[in-house]
Amino acid sequence: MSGRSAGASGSPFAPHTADETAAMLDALGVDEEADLFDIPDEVAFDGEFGIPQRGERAVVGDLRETFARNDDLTEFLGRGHYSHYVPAVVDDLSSRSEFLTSYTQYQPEITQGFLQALFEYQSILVELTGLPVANCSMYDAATALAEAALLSDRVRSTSGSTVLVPGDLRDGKRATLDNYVDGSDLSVETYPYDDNTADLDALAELVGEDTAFVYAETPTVTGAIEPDLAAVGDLADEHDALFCVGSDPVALSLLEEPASVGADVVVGEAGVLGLPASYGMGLGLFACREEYLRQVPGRLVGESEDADDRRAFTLTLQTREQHIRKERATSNICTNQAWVALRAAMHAAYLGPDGLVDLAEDCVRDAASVAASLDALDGVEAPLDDRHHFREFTVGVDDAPGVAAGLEEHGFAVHTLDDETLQVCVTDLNVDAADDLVAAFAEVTA
Amino acid sequence: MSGRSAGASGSPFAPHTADETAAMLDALGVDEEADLFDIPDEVAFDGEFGIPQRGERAVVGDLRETFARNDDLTEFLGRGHYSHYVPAVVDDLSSRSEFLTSYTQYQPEITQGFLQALFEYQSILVELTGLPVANCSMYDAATALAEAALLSDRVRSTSGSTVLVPGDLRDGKRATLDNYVDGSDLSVETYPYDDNTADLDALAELVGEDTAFVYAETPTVTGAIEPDLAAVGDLADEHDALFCVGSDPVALSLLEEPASVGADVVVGEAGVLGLPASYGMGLGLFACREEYLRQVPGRLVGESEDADDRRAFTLTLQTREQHIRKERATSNICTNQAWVALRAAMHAAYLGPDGLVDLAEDCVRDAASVAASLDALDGVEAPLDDRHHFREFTVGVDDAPGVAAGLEEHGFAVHTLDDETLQVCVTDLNVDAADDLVAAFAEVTA
Amino acid sequence: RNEPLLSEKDSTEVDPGEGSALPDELTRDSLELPGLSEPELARHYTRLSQMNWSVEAGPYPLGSCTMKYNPSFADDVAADPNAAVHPDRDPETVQGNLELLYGLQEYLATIGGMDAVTLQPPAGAAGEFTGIAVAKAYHERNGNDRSEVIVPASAHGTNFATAAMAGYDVVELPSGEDGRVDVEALEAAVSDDTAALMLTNPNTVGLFERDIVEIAEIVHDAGGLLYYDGANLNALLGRARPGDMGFDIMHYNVHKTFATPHGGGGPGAGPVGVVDELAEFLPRPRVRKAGEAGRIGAADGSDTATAADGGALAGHDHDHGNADDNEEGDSYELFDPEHSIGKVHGFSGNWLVLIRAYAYIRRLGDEGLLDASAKAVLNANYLADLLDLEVPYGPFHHEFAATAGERDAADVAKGMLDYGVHPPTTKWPEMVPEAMLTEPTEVENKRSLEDLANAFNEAFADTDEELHAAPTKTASRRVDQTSAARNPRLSWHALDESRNASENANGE
Amino acid sequence: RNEPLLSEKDSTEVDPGEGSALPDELTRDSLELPGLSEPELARHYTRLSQMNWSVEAGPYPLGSCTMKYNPSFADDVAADPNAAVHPDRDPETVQGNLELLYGLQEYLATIGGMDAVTLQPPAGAAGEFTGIAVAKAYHERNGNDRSEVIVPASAHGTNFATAAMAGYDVVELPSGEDGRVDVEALEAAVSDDTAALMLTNPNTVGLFERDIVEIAEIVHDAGGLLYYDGANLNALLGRARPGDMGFDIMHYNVHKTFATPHGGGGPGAGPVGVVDELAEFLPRPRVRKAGEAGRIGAADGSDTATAADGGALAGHDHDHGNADDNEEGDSYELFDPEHSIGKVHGFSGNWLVLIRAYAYIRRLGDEGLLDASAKAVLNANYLADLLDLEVPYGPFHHEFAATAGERDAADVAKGMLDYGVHPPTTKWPEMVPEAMLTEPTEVENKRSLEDLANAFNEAFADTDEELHAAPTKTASRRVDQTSAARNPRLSWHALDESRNASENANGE
Repeated sequence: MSGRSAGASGSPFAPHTADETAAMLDALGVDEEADLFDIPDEVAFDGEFGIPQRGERAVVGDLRETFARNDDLTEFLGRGHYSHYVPAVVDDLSSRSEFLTSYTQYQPEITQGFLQALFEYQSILVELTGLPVANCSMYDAATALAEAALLSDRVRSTSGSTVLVPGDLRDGKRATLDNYVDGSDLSVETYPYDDNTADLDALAELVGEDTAFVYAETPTVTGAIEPDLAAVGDLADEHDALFCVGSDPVALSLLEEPASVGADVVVGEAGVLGLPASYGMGLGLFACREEYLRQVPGRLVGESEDADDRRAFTLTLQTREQHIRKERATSNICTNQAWVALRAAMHAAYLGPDGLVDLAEDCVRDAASVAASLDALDGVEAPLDDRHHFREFTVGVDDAPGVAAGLEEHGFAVHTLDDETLQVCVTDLNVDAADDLVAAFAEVTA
Repeated sequence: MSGRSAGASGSPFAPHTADETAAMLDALGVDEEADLFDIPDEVAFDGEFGIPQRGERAVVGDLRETFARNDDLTEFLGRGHYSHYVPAVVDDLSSRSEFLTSYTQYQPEITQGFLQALFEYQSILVELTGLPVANCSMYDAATALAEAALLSDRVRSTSGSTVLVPGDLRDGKRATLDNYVDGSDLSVETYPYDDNTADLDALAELVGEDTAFVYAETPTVTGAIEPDLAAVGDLADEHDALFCVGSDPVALSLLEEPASVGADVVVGEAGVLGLPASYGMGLGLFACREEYLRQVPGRLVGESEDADDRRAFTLTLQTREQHIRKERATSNICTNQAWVALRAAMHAAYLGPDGLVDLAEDCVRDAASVAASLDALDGVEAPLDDRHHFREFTVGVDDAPGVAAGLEEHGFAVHTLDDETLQVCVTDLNVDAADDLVAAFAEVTA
Repeated sequence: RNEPLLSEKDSTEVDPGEGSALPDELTRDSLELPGLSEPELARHYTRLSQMNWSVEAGPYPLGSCTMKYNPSFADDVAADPNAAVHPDRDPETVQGNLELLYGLQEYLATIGGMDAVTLQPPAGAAGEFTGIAVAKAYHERNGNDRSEVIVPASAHGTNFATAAMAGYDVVELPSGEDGRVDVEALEAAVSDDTAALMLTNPNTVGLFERDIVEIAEIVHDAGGLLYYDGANLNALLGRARPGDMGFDIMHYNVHKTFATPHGGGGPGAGPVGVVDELAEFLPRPRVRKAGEAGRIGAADGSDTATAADGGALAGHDHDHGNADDNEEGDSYELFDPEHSIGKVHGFSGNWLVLIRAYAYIRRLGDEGLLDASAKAVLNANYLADLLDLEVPYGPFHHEFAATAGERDAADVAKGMLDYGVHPPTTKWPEMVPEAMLTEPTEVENKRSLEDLANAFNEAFADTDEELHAAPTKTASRRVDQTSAARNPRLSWHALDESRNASENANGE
Repeated sequence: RNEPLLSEKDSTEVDPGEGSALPDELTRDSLELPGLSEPELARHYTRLSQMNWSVEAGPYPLGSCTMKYNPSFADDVAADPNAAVHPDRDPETVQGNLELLYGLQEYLATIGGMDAVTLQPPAGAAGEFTGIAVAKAYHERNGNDRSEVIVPASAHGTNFATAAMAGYDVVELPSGEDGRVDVEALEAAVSDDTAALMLTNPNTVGLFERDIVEIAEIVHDAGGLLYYDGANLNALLGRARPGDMGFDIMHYNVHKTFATPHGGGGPGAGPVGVVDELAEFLPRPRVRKAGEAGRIGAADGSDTATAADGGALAGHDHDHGNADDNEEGDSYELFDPEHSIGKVHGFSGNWLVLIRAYAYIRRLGDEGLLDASAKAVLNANYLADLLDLEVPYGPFHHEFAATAGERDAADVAKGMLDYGVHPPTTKWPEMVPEAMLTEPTEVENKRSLEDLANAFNEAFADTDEELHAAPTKTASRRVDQTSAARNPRLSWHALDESRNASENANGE
């Protein structure tokens, strides 16, 4: 039998035949690989992990069984993690090994493909946000928001140190933000919502000299579209605080671009394009004004020329980054979400501006339509505010946990916000089941 | 809205914007595409097919629903269509568009990759069969057998015109063979099996001056391994008839190579490597002796050199083929199963000789073991012959259709051969469920 | 640089008989093959792929091959594990498969104007063979012993080979001066011996056979059948149907017209459609809705179908109504046509290809199919208009045969390689000297066609010396085909032998 | 040739407000973006891919990056539609996800010799941040206000940046002459202000910190915690565990050690393991088996676990017994550690990456993991042995820092590009002049290493002129980084502006 098979008890991904291994050990003058290790006995591990080696078929079979243990529910869930239908060609192209198994573009001469794709991603975000600088990605919307707050600590023109965020901010964002600012001089405070969007009067009271950063979302965590984002921006501007807007690329295809309402930074979840439902995995959108360019966290791709004066792309302004600047870097981020950014750009280019706007418009219309259907039911009120909605809205019922449990039995998952409030999110992926959801609501609340 | 979207009611795969279409029409001096067609009114079609255009998501959803209507049975089915576990990497690599969407290698300078892969496939079959010539593929085992018979019509050294095949030949092969020889001078006759393999005495009686072609399978359609293939070959040889052996690459990894028992041609189903269960789609194996080289049907890839004297591959001996030789071609085959051949070669190279032999050995041992377990049941006899088996074997029961129906209710599919005979096929893909199958047999036959 | 052969990366000899459960006389003594680790395998085939042209690489205007873009979603659905079943399954347990096959039979019948369709033939040539076998069975059943099949000189080589394989004498019909069938020559050629005329329409230089109705009459009057080669159907989608022109039998190249991938040469699929009178001869089994048993061969479930048609062999009205009327509650069954020719494939043909074709037709619908032919024809005309090469015959549709004139068409093709495009089919059909048969399909846009035209014109303008030296920018330079054919080396075993032989020769 | 930008292929302006259900003041007036048909999209990204290096292209020996082969089957299981669920699902309805997460927590704890693991950090640097935040929370809860984190000069840049982000002053520790931690310098550096020492072992030139037990004692005696940067864990799999060396906190780079694809820069995942005493500070939520509620932070279900361990901060015996003891009947639940630092990601981290890591560990098992480190170290040593470049420090393990000496390491790297390999990490770590930090990983075989060595040696022997002119065989030649940074053009909008500006300038 061949040496390769003889080594089959080792790593299936180490391509050494027994003969090759022997020749290599021989060249190094050692008897076995263990002789090459310089580990003192006192810390050497001679135990076992107790993990058996398994064939590929067994592992695949096991995992398929494991995932089959998830209940098959039709999800009407959102609140920060949204999925739209991702065309098969995006999977196909992004899965090409040249993209998937490559790494950071330290050698631009042999990584022009990914560099150009990231440059295009940046460009799409520039168009969507109206801001001239967008980076190659943050981890997700929460860390993008947190990095934006830290940016304000580096660039703010006021002496303020307060970060103002909605009290209704999703916990995952707030808790991440709290951790990120913990090492800075910033502190986080909240402003209230009125009717599920910013209470401008209350905010006006709160914004002041100590304000470094004001964050507003549109759509908000309950899907409400801020009716007057510019007013929030004006309040921030009056006190030279950074104005940061949270949104996503689908919403931004339709909504007024943040730059035009005074946004200094835009953050959000760009994985609404290109990424299927993935248990919260995301793609942090980060764009800002040009004057903050050298304070931007994360990677940037820029245009340049090669030795033949042909257009070429390269990572640029790397002196902001940790591998050069160490503790004075703009962030510690290194590995990011580049591949997800690639997918988001592919998806955007597939849809084109019309497709994006159509998708966004459906997010408005479908939410309104499903809300109206629910509202028509006895004992159900939807939405619970007087706003326009994007994808999702709140629903009032008598016994929210009970209704949610009942819906689950009918095969539907919705959010339970409190004893009397549910939240429902409608996208192209579940809209065909919306009538069934409404029927289930009717049955459960009857 | 963009021209592309405006054209969205057309083909989504025609990339013309409305502006581009207009400019092109303008350049041609016509108002619309219809003006370019030269179709007389009397045969013009102005009806509708009644097929609505659907979005990608809808089509994918529809087809998933359609396939979900197949019952989820664990298959113990063989009889000519076998599947083994295909490693994920084979899917991944063969799905690369450079392979999948390319066509026949008419321009070798830009198709070296596929040409080399086919050359490697041919080489693997040469090793497995022991014969020096293997083509790039036939459609499946049935058409390969039929083409082999036609080959005997072109090259035979006798005046005979009888094609001798087992009476137990699978109907799909026999019926295809009958069609193919219908236009030749050949006629098909059968020889009997004894204990599920060739009845040598009877065969000796049948072979004679009028015999052009003798076909034997190992394993046979019921999984029996021919105990003395050489004896069949000798009978053919005595009368200068072509001796053709049917097998498959997994079986050939373990069994005596056909060339050494006198085979002039080897045919069979090579899709046992690389191809998942696919409702009978196949890959026709075709290999033969060197002296028939210029009579081989199908494509051949050969080594050559390029203008820089570097090794290069090319389709060769194309004067055998229909696009050059027209009605004097060795076959009408043009489009073949090249991509499946690519996958088979990948799978073989992944397994290596050890892996192939291990897999083949399992086909022998698992069949024997499951047969023994079934044989131990009251009222069940397995196998029904005294042969060694490869993958599959026959099973005797009192009421075969009833038992098969009962097994189906337990979630298993087996073959029903007649009122008292079933057939069971065991591979790496179902062997883990073999104990459950035996238990179901026990219950159903109790 | 070359990628080494698998056998040069690893070659291991094992003794399969050692420790086998089989007796020694049944096992082989040696098996020597490469065995690569997964990382090595991935690199090997990734590198090979990098030396291969594909639709995604750029224009692929091979005339008569219809190299369309193959949409990704169709690959996805073909990979659905629920579709991966064994062909011997009890039909009641694979209703999903049968529903799809039935639906595809319906779609194809409607698109071609045919009455009944078999999906079994695994390729276009297999479809031709099936169709001619059906014709033969029809004649034999009617007691007609006919011996000839007429094929235009410009036809695909498969037509000739198919007719010969089916045992017919081939009568070659010269082209008329206008590039179309010479009706007088046809009249002279037909006789009591005429089993069928095989025809492609538009023909292989892209021309519509304007006299098709007359042609059909001539053949039918002689008692022959009219066979339609579907290779060029992409030109006619939604605009003309072979059934309406008088064809009795046709095959569909789903890997051409319906955008299934060509896979480096295959698999494809070559379903065959026939008129009602021939349905009972189709290969077995076919699929029908349960309850349709009374209607011979009728694959359609529409009440408005062809029941009332007269004389299928002399023009008919194939109205399938809505081809898209599968309903969820329907169940399906297999049945054997009464006088079936038997089988042309061991099982049901190339299932994974048929899935894709069905998905594609469903995606495009009427509008998409109509637009596909519109843009395919627009593209061919726009491209030809930009060329410096003459196009002798027209008006053409989805493809045209330019002539390289004094230049060698194969050399011009090699020159084009250096401009980053795939050249057209060369030196065929023979009716055009130094032909460059070009079919851009609908998937190229204006800019892409202009780039392609530029490659054509630049190569056409190159000197003979430049063309002889071409290509220079490809993975391999000009490959010596003569050497390959003169001394065939068809396996790595042969390379070793060849090397040993030459070493021995040198050593002597 | 260059592939045009998306925006050069198509650019369409639309008015999103037109016909919108939203009032005008909420909608934008204009959106100008490319929209490509699927065939164009496929060609665009296929061509871009052809201008990109990958593991399948050839050797990718980037030091500290562990560019292993990423097995295909792991991609397949990550794409399982049943795994594609929303993070807010009722935990009882996603038991499959929780089972996998629990199992991965267990595997990682066992492999690292840790007691509790969080899978939330989406990257290595996020793991570092999580770990340091845990350390900070621990000290604060114990009433210790510590202000410094000690980082060796040779450490990864992320260590410095992380400590700073967490609000610590960074104390840089110079390397000893032997390339390892200078124990005396460490003794001088530690104090009541020392919150933690961050260490990589083997360090960034591949050396094992032989004095690790003494180092741990020094830090622990000062009341500090020991943080392990898992970037180099591939060297130690199955041979040494950070927990056994005295580390209190560690992160795992699953995209390095556990072969998940690097995706052109991400996503990765940076799970963090800690000793029992720190488990209650980990991010929320974590996963446990139902019924384990009594055991704070204990992710393992083994009876032989660390319950009896003394002094977690001063050496402990992390025996998880069999890490592979998930059973089908088990159910899982989420829980919040009592003093959790909160969250470091909006949801649960990079789920699609975690699936792959779990699948990889299950595939390899003990034997595979042990062999991975064996072959990674063998490969690094074999490669170094073949090089003409000096390697100043040793004995090294999975990576080594060769020095280009008088040559410019970045230039040598560019020269290597023309030999068809990816060069190593250059000019880092700084302790080695003109460093070429090289990590071949276990996926190269003997021949591949010899080819790589050849590329090194050939480039190293090239003249300065040749190196300055390199590369010549790549998609782009040497890219001007200075121009990119001096005049940043970061979007196609900027290109237009830049073009307009230059046209205006020329016009004046």
